[in-house]
Amino acid sequence: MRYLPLTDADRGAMLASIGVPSIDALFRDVPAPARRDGLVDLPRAMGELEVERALGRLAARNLGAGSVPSFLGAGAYRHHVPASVDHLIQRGEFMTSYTPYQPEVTQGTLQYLFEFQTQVALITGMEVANASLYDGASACAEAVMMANRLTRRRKAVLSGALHPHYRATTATHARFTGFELVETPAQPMGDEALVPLIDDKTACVVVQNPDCFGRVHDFTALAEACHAKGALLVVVVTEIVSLGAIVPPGQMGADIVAAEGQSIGNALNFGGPHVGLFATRERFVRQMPGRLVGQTVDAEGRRGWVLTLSTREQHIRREKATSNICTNAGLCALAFTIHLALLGEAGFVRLARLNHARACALADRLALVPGVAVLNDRFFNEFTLRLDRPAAPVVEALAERGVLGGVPLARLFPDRPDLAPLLLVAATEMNTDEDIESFAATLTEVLS
Amino acid sequence: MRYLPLTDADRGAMLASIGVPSIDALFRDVPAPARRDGLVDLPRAMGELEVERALGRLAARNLGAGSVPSFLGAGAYRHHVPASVDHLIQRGEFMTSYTPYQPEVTQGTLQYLFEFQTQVALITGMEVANASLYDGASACAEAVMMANRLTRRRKAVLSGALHPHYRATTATHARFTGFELVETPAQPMGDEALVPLIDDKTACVVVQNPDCFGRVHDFTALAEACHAKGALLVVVVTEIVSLGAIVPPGQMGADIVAAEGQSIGNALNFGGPHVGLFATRERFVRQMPGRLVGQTVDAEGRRGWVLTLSTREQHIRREKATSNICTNAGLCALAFTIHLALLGEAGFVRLARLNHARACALADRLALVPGVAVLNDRFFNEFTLRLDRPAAPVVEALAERGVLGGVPLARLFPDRPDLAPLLLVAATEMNTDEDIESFAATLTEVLS
Amino acid sequence: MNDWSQALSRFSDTTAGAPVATHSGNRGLDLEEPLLFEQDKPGRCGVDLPEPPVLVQDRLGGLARTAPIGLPGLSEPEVVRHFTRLSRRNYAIDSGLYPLGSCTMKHNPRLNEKLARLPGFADLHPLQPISTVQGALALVDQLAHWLKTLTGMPAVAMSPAAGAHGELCGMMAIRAALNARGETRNRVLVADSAHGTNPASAVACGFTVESIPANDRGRVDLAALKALLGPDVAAIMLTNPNTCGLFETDIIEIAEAVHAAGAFFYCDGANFNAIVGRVRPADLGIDVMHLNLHKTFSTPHGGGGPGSGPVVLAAALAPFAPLPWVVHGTDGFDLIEQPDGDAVASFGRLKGFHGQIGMFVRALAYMMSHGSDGLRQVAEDAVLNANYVLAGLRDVMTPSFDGPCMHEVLFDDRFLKDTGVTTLDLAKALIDEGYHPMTMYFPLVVHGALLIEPTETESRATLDQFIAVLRALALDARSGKADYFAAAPVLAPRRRLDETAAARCPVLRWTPAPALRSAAE
Amino acid sequence: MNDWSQALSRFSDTTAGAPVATHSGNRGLDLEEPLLFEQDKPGRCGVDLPEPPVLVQDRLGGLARTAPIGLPGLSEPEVVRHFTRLSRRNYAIDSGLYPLGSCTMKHNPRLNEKLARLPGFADLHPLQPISTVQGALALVDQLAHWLKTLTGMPAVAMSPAAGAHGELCGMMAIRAALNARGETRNRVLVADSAHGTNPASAVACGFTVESIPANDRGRVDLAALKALLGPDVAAIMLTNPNTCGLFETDIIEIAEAVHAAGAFFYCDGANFNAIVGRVRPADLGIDVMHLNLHKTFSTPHGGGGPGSGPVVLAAALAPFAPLPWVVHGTDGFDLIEQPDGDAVASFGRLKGFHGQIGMFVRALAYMMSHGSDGLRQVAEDAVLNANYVLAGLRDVMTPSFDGPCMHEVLFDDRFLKDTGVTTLDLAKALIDEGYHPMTMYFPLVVHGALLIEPTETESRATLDQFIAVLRALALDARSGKADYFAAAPVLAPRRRLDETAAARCPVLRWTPAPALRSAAE
Ligand SMILES: Cc1ncc(COP(=O)(O)O)c(C=O)c1O
Ligand SMILES: Cc1ncc(COP(=O)(O)O)c(C=O)c1O
Repeated sequence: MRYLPLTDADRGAMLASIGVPSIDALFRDVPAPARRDGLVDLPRAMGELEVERALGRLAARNLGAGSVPSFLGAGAYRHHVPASVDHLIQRGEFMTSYTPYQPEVTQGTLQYLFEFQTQVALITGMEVANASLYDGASACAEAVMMANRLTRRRKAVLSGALHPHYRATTATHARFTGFELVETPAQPMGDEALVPLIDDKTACVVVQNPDCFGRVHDFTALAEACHAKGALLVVVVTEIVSLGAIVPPGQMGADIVAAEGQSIGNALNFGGPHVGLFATRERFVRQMPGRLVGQTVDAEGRRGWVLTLSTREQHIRREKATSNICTNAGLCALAFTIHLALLGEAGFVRLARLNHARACALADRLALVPGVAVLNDRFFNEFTLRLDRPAAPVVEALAERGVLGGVPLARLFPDRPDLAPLLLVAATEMNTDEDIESFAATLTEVLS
Repeated sequence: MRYLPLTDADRGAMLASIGVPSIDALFRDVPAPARRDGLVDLPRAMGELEVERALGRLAARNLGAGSVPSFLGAGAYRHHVPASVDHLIQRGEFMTSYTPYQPEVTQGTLQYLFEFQTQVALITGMEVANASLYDGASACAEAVMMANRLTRRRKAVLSGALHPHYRATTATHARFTGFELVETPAQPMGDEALVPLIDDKTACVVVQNPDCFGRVHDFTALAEACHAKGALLVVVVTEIVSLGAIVPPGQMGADIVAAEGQSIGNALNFGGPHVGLFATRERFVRQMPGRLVGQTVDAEGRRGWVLTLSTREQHIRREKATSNICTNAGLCALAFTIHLALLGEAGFVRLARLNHARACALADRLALVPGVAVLNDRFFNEFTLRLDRPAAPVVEALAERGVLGGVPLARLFPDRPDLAPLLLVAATEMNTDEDIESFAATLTEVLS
Repeated sequence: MNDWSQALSRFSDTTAGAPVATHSGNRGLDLEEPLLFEQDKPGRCGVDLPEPPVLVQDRLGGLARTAPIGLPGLSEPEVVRHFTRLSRRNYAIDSGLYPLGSCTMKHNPRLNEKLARLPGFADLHPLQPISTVQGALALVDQLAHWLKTLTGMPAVAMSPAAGAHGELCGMMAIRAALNARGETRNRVLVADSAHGTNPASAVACGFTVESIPANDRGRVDLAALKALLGPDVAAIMLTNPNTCGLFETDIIEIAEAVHAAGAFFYCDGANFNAIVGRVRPADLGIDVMHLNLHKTFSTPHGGGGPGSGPVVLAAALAPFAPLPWVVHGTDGFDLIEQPDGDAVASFGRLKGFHGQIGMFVRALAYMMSHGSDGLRQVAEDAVLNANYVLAGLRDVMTPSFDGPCMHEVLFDDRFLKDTGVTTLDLAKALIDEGYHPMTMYFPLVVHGALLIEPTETESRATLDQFIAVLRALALDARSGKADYFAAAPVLAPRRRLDETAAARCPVLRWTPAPALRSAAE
Repeated sequence: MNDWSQALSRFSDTTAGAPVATHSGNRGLDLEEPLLFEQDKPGRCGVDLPEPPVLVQDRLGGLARTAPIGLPGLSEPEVVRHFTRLSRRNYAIDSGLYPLGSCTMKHNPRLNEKLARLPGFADLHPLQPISTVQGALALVDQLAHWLKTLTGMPAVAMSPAAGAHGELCGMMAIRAALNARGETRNRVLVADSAHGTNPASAVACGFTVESIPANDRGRVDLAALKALLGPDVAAIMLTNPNTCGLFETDIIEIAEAVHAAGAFFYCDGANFNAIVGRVRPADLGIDVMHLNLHKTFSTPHGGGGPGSGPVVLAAALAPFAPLPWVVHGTDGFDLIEQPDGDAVASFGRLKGFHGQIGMFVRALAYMMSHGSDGLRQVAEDAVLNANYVLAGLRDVMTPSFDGPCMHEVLFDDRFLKDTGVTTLDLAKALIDEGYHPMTMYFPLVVHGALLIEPTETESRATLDQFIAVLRALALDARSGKADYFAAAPVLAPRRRLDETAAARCPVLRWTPAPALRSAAE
């Protein structure tokens, strides 16, 4: 087997120097009834070429989003990732190393995580960020639990325009750790009244920007209302590129930002792995979940980095830890760091403007399609359409015609028949004018 | 521009510290009539995404050999290259370094070249090999010129079964350096009588194994005949994998082996870059072309490697050099070294057996196709078919039906109408039973 | 005319106060690299994007960002060099032995990287119509089949993003099952040798945690466990093989006792590499177990993720598995994303979308490459390598427990007694020798733990050199070279770092002025 | 029981005699690595291939290989680690400044690597039906168009595999043109500052070579050249900008004189980076010039190739261009592979197949990325960076010639006079400082040459540090630190290597016994 360096000769000699007659002797602690002599009922070893063919066949049974005009968003966005990003994250020294527990020989990982933390803090407009969480949805749940710890309150108000997966993930944690969720119904039109729901039992209010209908909001007033009641404002961002174009949560008074970082540096990957971003105020840092890298000096006084404030973490505090998280999203965070380093201030802002411009072009074009109404007056790179019929079958029909035409909101809100005609569409720098044209033309055809 | 680190501010400051008013001042030595103020008439800068789209469109206008059943050989072979090979050769420290002139900081390149030289010597059965040449054809020409130097004779006898590109390349050099070539006509059947052509003016005889019709030969007697006349035997190998299955040239008495190494570690690349292998006897090494890496020790007595015997080379000997070659095929040689390291003795031999078995299966199946005769009784992974009509149009028809059905010999021997019905087909480990079946079926259809 | 020496001092910043052998602060191929933010040139950009059309009027609702962000501007060559240099300051499996106990740092095949990047997998949007992702769902289904077959369990939850996430998933399933039974049991018993995530995960599900003592053989003390069991115990959490590298010999009796008490048996499967293909957890009476695909099944650890932690479940827990579920529908595969139909009892969702699909591709490629025969060999070679290390060191170091170990071997620091050398010192000396240290001070059940897990992808020659080096170091320690150890490492990119200072006044991000100051301190 | 210490001695082999700081011979992240052949385990294999069917009888005509080959058996993890470790012992552009004069070591974009690997390019067989490779032929045609436009020349030969191969091609075209004219001219005049490949290539075409002296301004001595010209001169070979980094100011007069004498003007285009987009060689009277795509157009140098050396040709030489030719046919592109039709006068073939297509993809991607505007900027920034280095060092080192330089700057060793420090010593000291040395002792026209080519992809900050370090080293040299320089480098993976010993009794391959001996010597 190509991955196993030991030969039978090695095995024999090694057993001899261990002083046992056979490998079975080393498994003697396994209770007899649990010992299996035969092989489990699975295929035998395959060569690289065979594995490549088998998985290649599976891959070929999917419609790659890049192979057709594609306009899906709703929490995962198709952006262009420079080739150097994927090249660099595959350097063995990054990809095949562990969590940087030995700082003397993991300065590479530690320094980029410190750079990642700084980048996340900068774009969200927050003071500090951690070294990543699993994804945006789990980061949202962690944010609520952190707010509970900080405020010693057990009620969270969730906006109805929060991504349903984020809401569901948070609700799961609520159910098991026993905190209360107050949720407002999803409203594609009009502003929702969250302020009245805030009382002195409220740990936090969770909102999303742009929200799950693509609308952008100013949460400054909401932040003040929260703070007036001693509650925290948690702002979720599912399209991080938006922060190149719109006012960042920190500037609106957010206390915690929980975001999805996939848009920068990372592929869609059918939903994972992605990378959770988590930022907050400096004074809250000791209640923060996840790893933190800090700057220090070595025995010769040279600047260096280490994992720090570990007393928050499970491997030190065990049941008293701020979170159970251990492995997070290191390599996805690296991809994020590299891509954002390439973009820099100028590129990040331009990328965001470009996305907004593409979305405006798409909105203007689709508005001309009979049976289609654009609901948003304000959006970043994603907005909601109302069709003259249920959206889900329309999307199926579009797919049959080679267009991935957005996400029917029925998929995210199955319990809301009133949202069935709504279709969420996104545009990025990847969408050409031809893409937009063929989407509009095909949609016209399907709706006529 | 993403690849240019200087900003306009930098440029201004740098011009100032240089003490010139403008960049033009630095180009003042360019004669006025040759100075161009405007831009040349070519497109402006493009972003990565645009370039990817433009070249992606070009790539899409080709029929990738892997996308259909493919049976082409004739000097370039489609083999499976493990993913780790391409990963490792892209390590920046290999890919973006220069020829290892500074051994203290290029031991990586030097050590793998030393390993490459050893591998090439081992599989060809020769004493020493160099660090690569451009490709097999140019290596063949270099071999003849080296034989001329060694024997101080100026006549070379070329087998008619030598790959026509190799013959043409050698003939080009012969024309310009003024040595004589005696060429026998290509004979797909029967043995050619080379021995009578060897006289005491003959520097070398050049043969190929397997030859360009796919036949395998024993050149032991020919080697003796050469040596009896003081001539050298040059053996060309275009399918290096064959050496895992058949007696190597060294064992047959070859004095120089000039081979194409593409089959191991390298893609087809539409014909280049490939990698020329060059091996000979130890006593001839000072007349060898190309770079050589040798073992030595450093100031602390630690083993290390350096470029050696440079007194053969152009950068030292200038017009007296054994060859003008400088840049060769380093990274392709690395791919070769890694792939062969992965294969090892067991894998290399098995790969060769597998290729022979696939070719036998292909020959047996095609022999059943009406209008097709298999000419070879002996071959490695490639053999010649005689069709009942000209082969070129048949191959075109096959391509239209999605089969790359070999190389019509008319393409290699356009001046030989008698060879027009001949079709050269190869099979490797990449060809499945289904591939073979669809080739046979499609060929039957085309010929009926 | 510039004052060129500034260019030096700038770089000396990074080595302030230190006696540098060179003007640049570099040491041959060991190159210093400033932060991205210290290389900023306003306007410089490593990505060329077309100029966005000027919009008559944007639709940002007056929320256009006006304040600068503060991201540094670098060109592509600088970025590539920056991260190449950083990478060269890391140790990795690709560089050498990485015997970090409990982490299963094995070879990561590049084939798996290549396949995970096929557009048919990597370029799929999670919310594409189900009809357009049948191959991806088939992939999930196939991987699930492998995991169920290898563990003997009837069901598996695929969405957890890592081991700890899997623990959470498993404990939630237990809680949901208890709720369904109308039982409220709040106590969870966790082995004291357990990884920190175990108690943390239990607490994150609202359980209270009590620890189960180990006996002098490094296993769970069966009697003590039985004494702790009761009607209010929801579950026990054990790791098997445990973090001492030992198989829990009483595990079947333990399972029986736990089940008799009406509790569930959670097994931490981080050490599955020791038994894959040879022992099926189901045959041990385990009810639920997570698998770290980034350990046993070789998806790269990536310097801290991403991972993947599927959870295999007994029939009693299967109905409560988290969403989404991949099921066989009428035409092809289907995806249940809401708690209805078969999934009506699901306890809900743990993350966005469907799971770590990119990791699934890698893990399945790894499993197919090994096959049933190769995976069994994996367990045997992993155990063989660990015992070989034990045999090579038992006379110079102090193994914590008798008898053979499984995939990892645990030593404590008795052999360092009175040498003035600590476990930490020895580990740092290994760095100079060209090795990544073993896991230190974990598990907590022995003093100054040194936990060594070589994995099956290390050759005998590598182990021979490692053993020889550790033997030589043990000898050095006993021959009074304490100072040498206290100073180690001296050959790595950095000497020991001041972790206390880092925690006292945390600098968690770069900021224009302060960062420079603290660097110059 | 093993004698573990053997495992050490085995590794000490590689550092025999040396005082090693560690037992392993490793130094932190600087890891020793034996040869592949020293890691052999019979039967071990890093590739799993299916068992070939047993053939009733092979068709190898009794020539089946029987003798063992002697290739070592390793597993994939060992091979990946082996080459990862080797790579870490190299310096590269990705690591830092690589100011190797005349080599144009600029940034190699990864985009180009990605595109060259598209199956539509990489997985094409050179002899596929022309109808199935139209995109690839279009690629060659487009690249040819860029090269012709940038040089102002009407034709280009695409097949040469590197610069020297291009020189051969160019000189052959000249010879063929002369033959066609019925002239036999055998003398070729080559500038004495020319690269060694120039005379070597001329001789390889059967010419005799004479050298053209340089004047005290580092340019061709026009008078001397005119004196050398005559009816038997076939061509002159100049490099422009020349290898002193200077533009040949008299080049137009030179061209006129050469043409007046009925000879051709070959220009070595290795230094085209200095003028791309700003000067068209055609406007200088050049008849033929090769371009190193692996220099000016950034295809990776790869530690010694593969390269690509297309040759642009004046109308008088175009008909003789080597095969094959890509031409516009009736339906799409066509490929002329035989000397007939338009190509009847072609001098023949220089290599197998059509050229370095994989390099063409990279070069075209590079050109498209820069565009006409970016390429001009390339030349300007390359020249600016070189002059910036000159300005930063002119007062502490000795520039060989006055005035501004082009893309590279030449110093000689006068500033080291009486210091006991040589050009070589200074270069080796740069290695400890974390730089690749400049080109040394070339060109031959000055004493102890140091030729520095920063290229346009280096930032000002990088140049500032490089200048500061060289200034500090120049100071050290003058302040009597000759011993320090003589010992350098001490921080690289190896100290200076004994090249004399290597050449005296060459060990050019590993062989079981001797290699171990020589290693132990
Ligand atoms: C025994 C054990 N359990 C659980 C975990 C947590 O797994 P993860 O890091 O994937 O969350 C680890 C990882 O180190 C472990 O070693
Ligand atoms: C001036 C000059 N001419 C010619 C060459 C030869 O080019 P190549 O190495 O591509 O054959 C070089 C390469 O170093 C060079 O610097």
